[in-house]
Amino acid sequence: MHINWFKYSSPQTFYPLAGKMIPWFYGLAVLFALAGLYVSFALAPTDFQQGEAYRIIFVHVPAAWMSMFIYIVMAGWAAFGLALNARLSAMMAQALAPTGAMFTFLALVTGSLWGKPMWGTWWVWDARLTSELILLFLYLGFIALQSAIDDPRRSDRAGAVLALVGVVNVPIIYFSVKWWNTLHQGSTISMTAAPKMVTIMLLGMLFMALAFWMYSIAVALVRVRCIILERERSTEWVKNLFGEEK
Amino acid sequence: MNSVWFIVLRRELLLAMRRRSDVATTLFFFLIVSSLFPLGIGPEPAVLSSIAPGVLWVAALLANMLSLTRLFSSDFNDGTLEQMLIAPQPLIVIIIAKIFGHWVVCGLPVILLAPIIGLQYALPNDVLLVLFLSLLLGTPTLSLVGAIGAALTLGVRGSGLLVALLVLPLYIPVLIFGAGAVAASQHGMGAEAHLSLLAASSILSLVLAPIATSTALRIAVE
Amino acid sequence: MNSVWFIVLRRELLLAMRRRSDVATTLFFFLIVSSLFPLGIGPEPAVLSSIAPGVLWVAALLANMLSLTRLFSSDFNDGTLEQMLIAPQPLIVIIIAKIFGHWVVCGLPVILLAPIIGLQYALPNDVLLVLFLSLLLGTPTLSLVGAIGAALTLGVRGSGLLVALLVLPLYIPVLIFGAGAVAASQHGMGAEAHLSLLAASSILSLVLAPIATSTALRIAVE
Amino acid sequence: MLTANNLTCVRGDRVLFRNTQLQLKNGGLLYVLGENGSGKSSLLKVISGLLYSQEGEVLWNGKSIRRDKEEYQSNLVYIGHQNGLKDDLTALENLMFIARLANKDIKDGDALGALDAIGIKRCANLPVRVLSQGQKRRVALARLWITNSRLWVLDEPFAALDSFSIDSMASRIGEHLIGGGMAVITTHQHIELKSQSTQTVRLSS
Amino acid sequence: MLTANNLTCVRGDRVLFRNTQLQLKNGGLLYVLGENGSGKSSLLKVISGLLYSQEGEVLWNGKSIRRDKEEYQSNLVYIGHQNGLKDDLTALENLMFIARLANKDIKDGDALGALDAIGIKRCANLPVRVLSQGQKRRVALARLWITNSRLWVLDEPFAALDSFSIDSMASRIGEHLIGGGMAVITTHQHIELKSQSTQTVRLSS
Ligand code: HEM
Ligand SMILES: Nc1ncnc2c1ncn2[C@@H]1O[C@H](COP(=O)(O)OP(=O)(O)OP(=O)(O)O)[C@@H](O)[C@H]1O
Ligand SMILES: Nc1ncnc2c1ncn2[C@@H]1O[C@H](COP(=O)(O)OP(=O)(O)OP(=O)(O)O)[C@@H](O)[C@H]1O
Ligand SMILES: [Mg+2]
Ligand SMILES: [Mg+2]
Repeated sequence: MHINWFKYSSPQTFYPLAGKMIPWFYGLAVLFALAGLYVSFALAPTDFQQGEAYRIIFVHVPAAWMSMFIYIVMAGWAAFGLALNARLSAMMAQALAPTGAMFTFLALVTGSLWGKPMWGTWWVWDARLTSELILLFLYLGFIALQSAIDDPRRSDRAGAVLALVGVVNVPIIYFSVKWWNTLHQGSTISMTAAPKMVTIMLLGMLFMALAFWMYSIAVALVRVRCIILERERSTEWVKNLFGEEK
Repeated sequence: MNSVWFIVLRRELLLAMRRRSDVATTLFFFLIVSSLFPLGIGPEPAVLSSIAPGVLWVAALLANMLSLTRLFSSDFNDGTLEQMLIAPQPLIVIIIAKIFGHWVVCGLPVILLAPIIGLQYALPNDVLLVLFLSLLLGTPTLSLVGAIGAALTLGVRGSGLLVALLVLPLYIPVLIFGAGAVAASQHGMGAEAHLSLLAASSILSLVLAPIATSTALRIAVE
Repeated sequence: MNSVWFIVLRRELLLAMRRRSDVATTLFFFLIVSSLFPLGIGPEPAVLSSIAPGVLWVAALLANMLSLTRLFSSDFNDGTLEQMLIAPQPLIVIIIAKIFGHWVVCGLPVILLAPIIGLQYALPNDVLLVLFLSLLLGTPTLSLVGAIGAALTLGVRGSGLLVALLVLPLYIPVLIFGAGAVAASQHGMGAEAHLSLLAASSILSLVLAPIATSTALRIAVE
Repeated sequence: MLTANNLTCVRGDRVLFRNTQLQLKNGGLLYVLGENGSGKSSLLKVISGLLYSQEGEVLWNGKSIRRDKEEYQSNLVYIGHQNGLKDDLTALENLMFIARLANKDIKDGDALGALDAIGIKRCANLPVRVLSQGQKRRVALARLWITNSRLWVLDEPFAALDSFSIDSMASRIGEHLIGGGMAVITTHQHIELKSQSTQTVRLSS
Repeated sequence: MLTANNLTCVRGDRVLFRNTQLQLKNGGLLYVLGENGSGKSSLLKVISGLLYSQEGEVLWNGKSIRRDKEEYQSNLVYIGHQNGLKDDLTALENLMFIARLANKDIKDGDALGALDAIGIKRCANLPVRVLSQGQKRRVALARLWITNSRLWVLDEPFAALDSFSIDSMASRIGEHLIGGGMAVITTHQHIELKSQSTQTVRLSS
């Protein structure tokens, strides 16, 4: 995402550019994933407490990181779109949301899968878990709102307002949930069950995070291309495009 | 007779498809409401599982009730209801089809999701089964009775206090038996008595509610 | 400026008087949700009073949210909203007046009723006072934030539940601090920290929410 | 044959009409005229059985319409001020539903033909929500092209229509009347309709 | 003076109008004509600042209406297809509210006068819910008797009205134009209006 968006901010010029970039990002994603998998399954040692189950961390933690990171990026695009009336950035926000929701869901599922052997339960109302769940709701609200409005301009702008309100609220939620937990209860099970981070594990998670990141970009670009086609279907250049391909 | 049933049902489902977000939203609403309680009450699993029956049932009831308010209002506002009243088809059948469509779209998903949320409250499997059954047997009553309320609120304005007084208390027995069934099985007692009461009330309301609803609708249009 | 505030507020209150049932329904809803739990959970005072803060706060929050969905929708459907948008008056002031009117009609009665219901849960007097204060300071945030959701979903299919999906996650901090305040005073700790956080969030949302709402309304009408 | 005896309708404190007599034979057209608020729509609703009249009865072939509902209602088309369309369904879907509700088993093709006749075939697959005022009205009126009901009760069928659609509506009503149908119509516009016999009821407020 | 340059409005896939130019001087009347669905209502909404136009701008005395909102909006009356009335309030209460919202500080007496002028003083204290179609429309239009805004934007003001009210509306609009006001009007009926200068924009679909 380090492209000069201003230059390519017209959907028409961006469409072919995105088409060219997609394979590269997919390629990078595969490379990083291979490296990450190698590190995490071959190099990283078996944990003496948790056995092999702990390896889920290599999916869980990067997914959790991405879930939060993508929300901020998405809100950024949305704000940009609302303020400058830039169509393409609104489309980017729309394209990112499903991926963000997917990673949030992945973090929740892997966490629960991990929680069963570790804590003996699928779910506890812990601060981190709770705020991740709320993040999922925020994503779903955004997606539901956008899909409920047909008019693209309106759905972009309404989605942007919601994303901005949500982004103001995310830190508030995060801290309130933390305080809530520490304020009223004795100890439930906490994250101390996690193993000490040896460097090799950090490396593995890093590679996986990079892989997820590249994958997110690639998928977002694919999706934004679809959105562009759908929205601009009545314009000349889209008609030409399909005229040529046939 | 059969065919108008299908036509109306088909239309309800078509409308639901067009606004898919409605269906999804019922589910998420249920999910969110049932996650609000732990946030308000605190995360201790023992407390949570003791309130789980009440919480899940209230959440299901709310999800059902919220979506019910729109059961007739859009048909009323755009004039479709008038057309239904003067159609050469039995009104009762049309009404039952509408209620059934609503239940399929808004009730069923909640019933299917509830056990999964029950997991969050650390309910054991047999209790989850009872939860599922109690919702399956209880929600039809909610939809049917709610339809009366929805029809009454169409016409009666101002004096709608009466409506609230009439309909909301009718929900209470369902809640008590429903939550009671789950709580009973939680405490290792049989839930059959509760469940059969729920079933009985569903059957009773299937017989009576559509008649009351159709009368209320005629009044509303006049 | 002041005067349009009063004009809009007066109209909101007048409308509420005309449809008293709306107000009554909110109250009944609150009553039923909060009195179901003692029925569903059993009469043990220790359990009841431990869940009281959460239950009462969740009930208040849901009651508030349910009534919010109608905040703008009737103005939107009959064209009054268009007139408000092109009135030579600051839209923000109109919006604040509407929200305030809504709070007076739907929020205030719940706030006043809550301590009475708290008695059922065997809460002592000082805790009841904190409950009252926490609701008084917290519900304005709910109304203000809820207005954004109501405005965003105007004219959107299935808006009732969608608004819940959008708004409930945003309500969570208020719920946590509100229920937290009551719980803290129950455990003999000071509730000031929580209460001042609630007040701060009300002020913050008083500043930000009307702006977001007015943007959302303009988007809705376009 | 539609007859009505001594119809009296009171709303609130006002008597809208009193002792109104109607008799409509095959091929007959009945204009209901009057100022705004004089009770035209109310009379049409009474005739359709939607509104209760304090006194008097409406008879279809000599039988009270409250008694022999199904027989009457399968011979009736009523189109009121409201269009009775669902915003989220397309024009075609709306028309199909309304026709099927009236017990007509029609095909997509017939419905498209009806939409074509009133000039909105192009909008057949648009959700009604995005249509203009007049286009919505036309969708509601399109059912007159696929019905074989004998009695048409139309409340201001010409309002909001442009001149092209007014013409096609007028000729469709004429066709129906020539074919022996009956129609009860209110309007504030002066539109020529061909019929075997035309009566006028004038309500005053 | 109202001017508009190169207005273009796209809804869904359809271009409703493209490069429309308008210029309306004091005392001028602009008819917007066209078939159902040709975009008349959309154009009126763009002029009122309710709808966004893909291209072009509307100017009031040379200043964009999006820039100098308050000045423009205090000179504007817009009455669309929807009446903007609350069913549960009385006709009088509705009229008072709408007038006050437009910053006019009127008395009950003035409002009653306006209702009288359009012939529904009798319904002043009835809730709007029980009024007939045409009576509701009249309540919405009554505000034209108590406004001193310069620009009136009226979407089918004559639809659903009876001939008496059409006459009073027409003479009121004439008065406004003679007094130097401006009006933008759509209609499907042919009503004579007196004005210093009349223009017509014809939209085609
Ligand atoms: C549904 C359940 C779970 C959810 C929603 C969840 C969520 C999260 C989130 C959001 C993070 C990123 C936090 C950050 O980097 O600041 C995270 C990190 C982590 N999670 Fe989970 N988690 C869940 C279950 C678990 C379980 C069961 C374990 C292990 C017993 C676990 C171990 C970890 C570890 C070790 C990290 C990285 C710690 C760090 O970077 O500070 N998680 N989780
Ligand atoms: N989302 C959309 N997709 C396709 N078409 C749309 C959409 N929104 C509006 N339209 C079209 O735009 C036009 C809107 O017309 P408008 O309401 O301005 O018509 P009008 O000239 O006022 O007609 P009438 O005389 O019937 O009031 C209609 O033809 C409608 O079908
Ligand atoms: N509850 C009530 N109290 C008093 N008057 C009522 C009540 N309900 C209806 N009315 C009056 O009954 C009349 C109903 O008129 P109706 O709708 O039949 O008129 P209409 O002739 O169709 O008029 P339009 O030409 O405007 O459509 C109105 O004058 C209305 O004020
Ligand atoms: Mg009428
Ligand atoms: Mg129009």
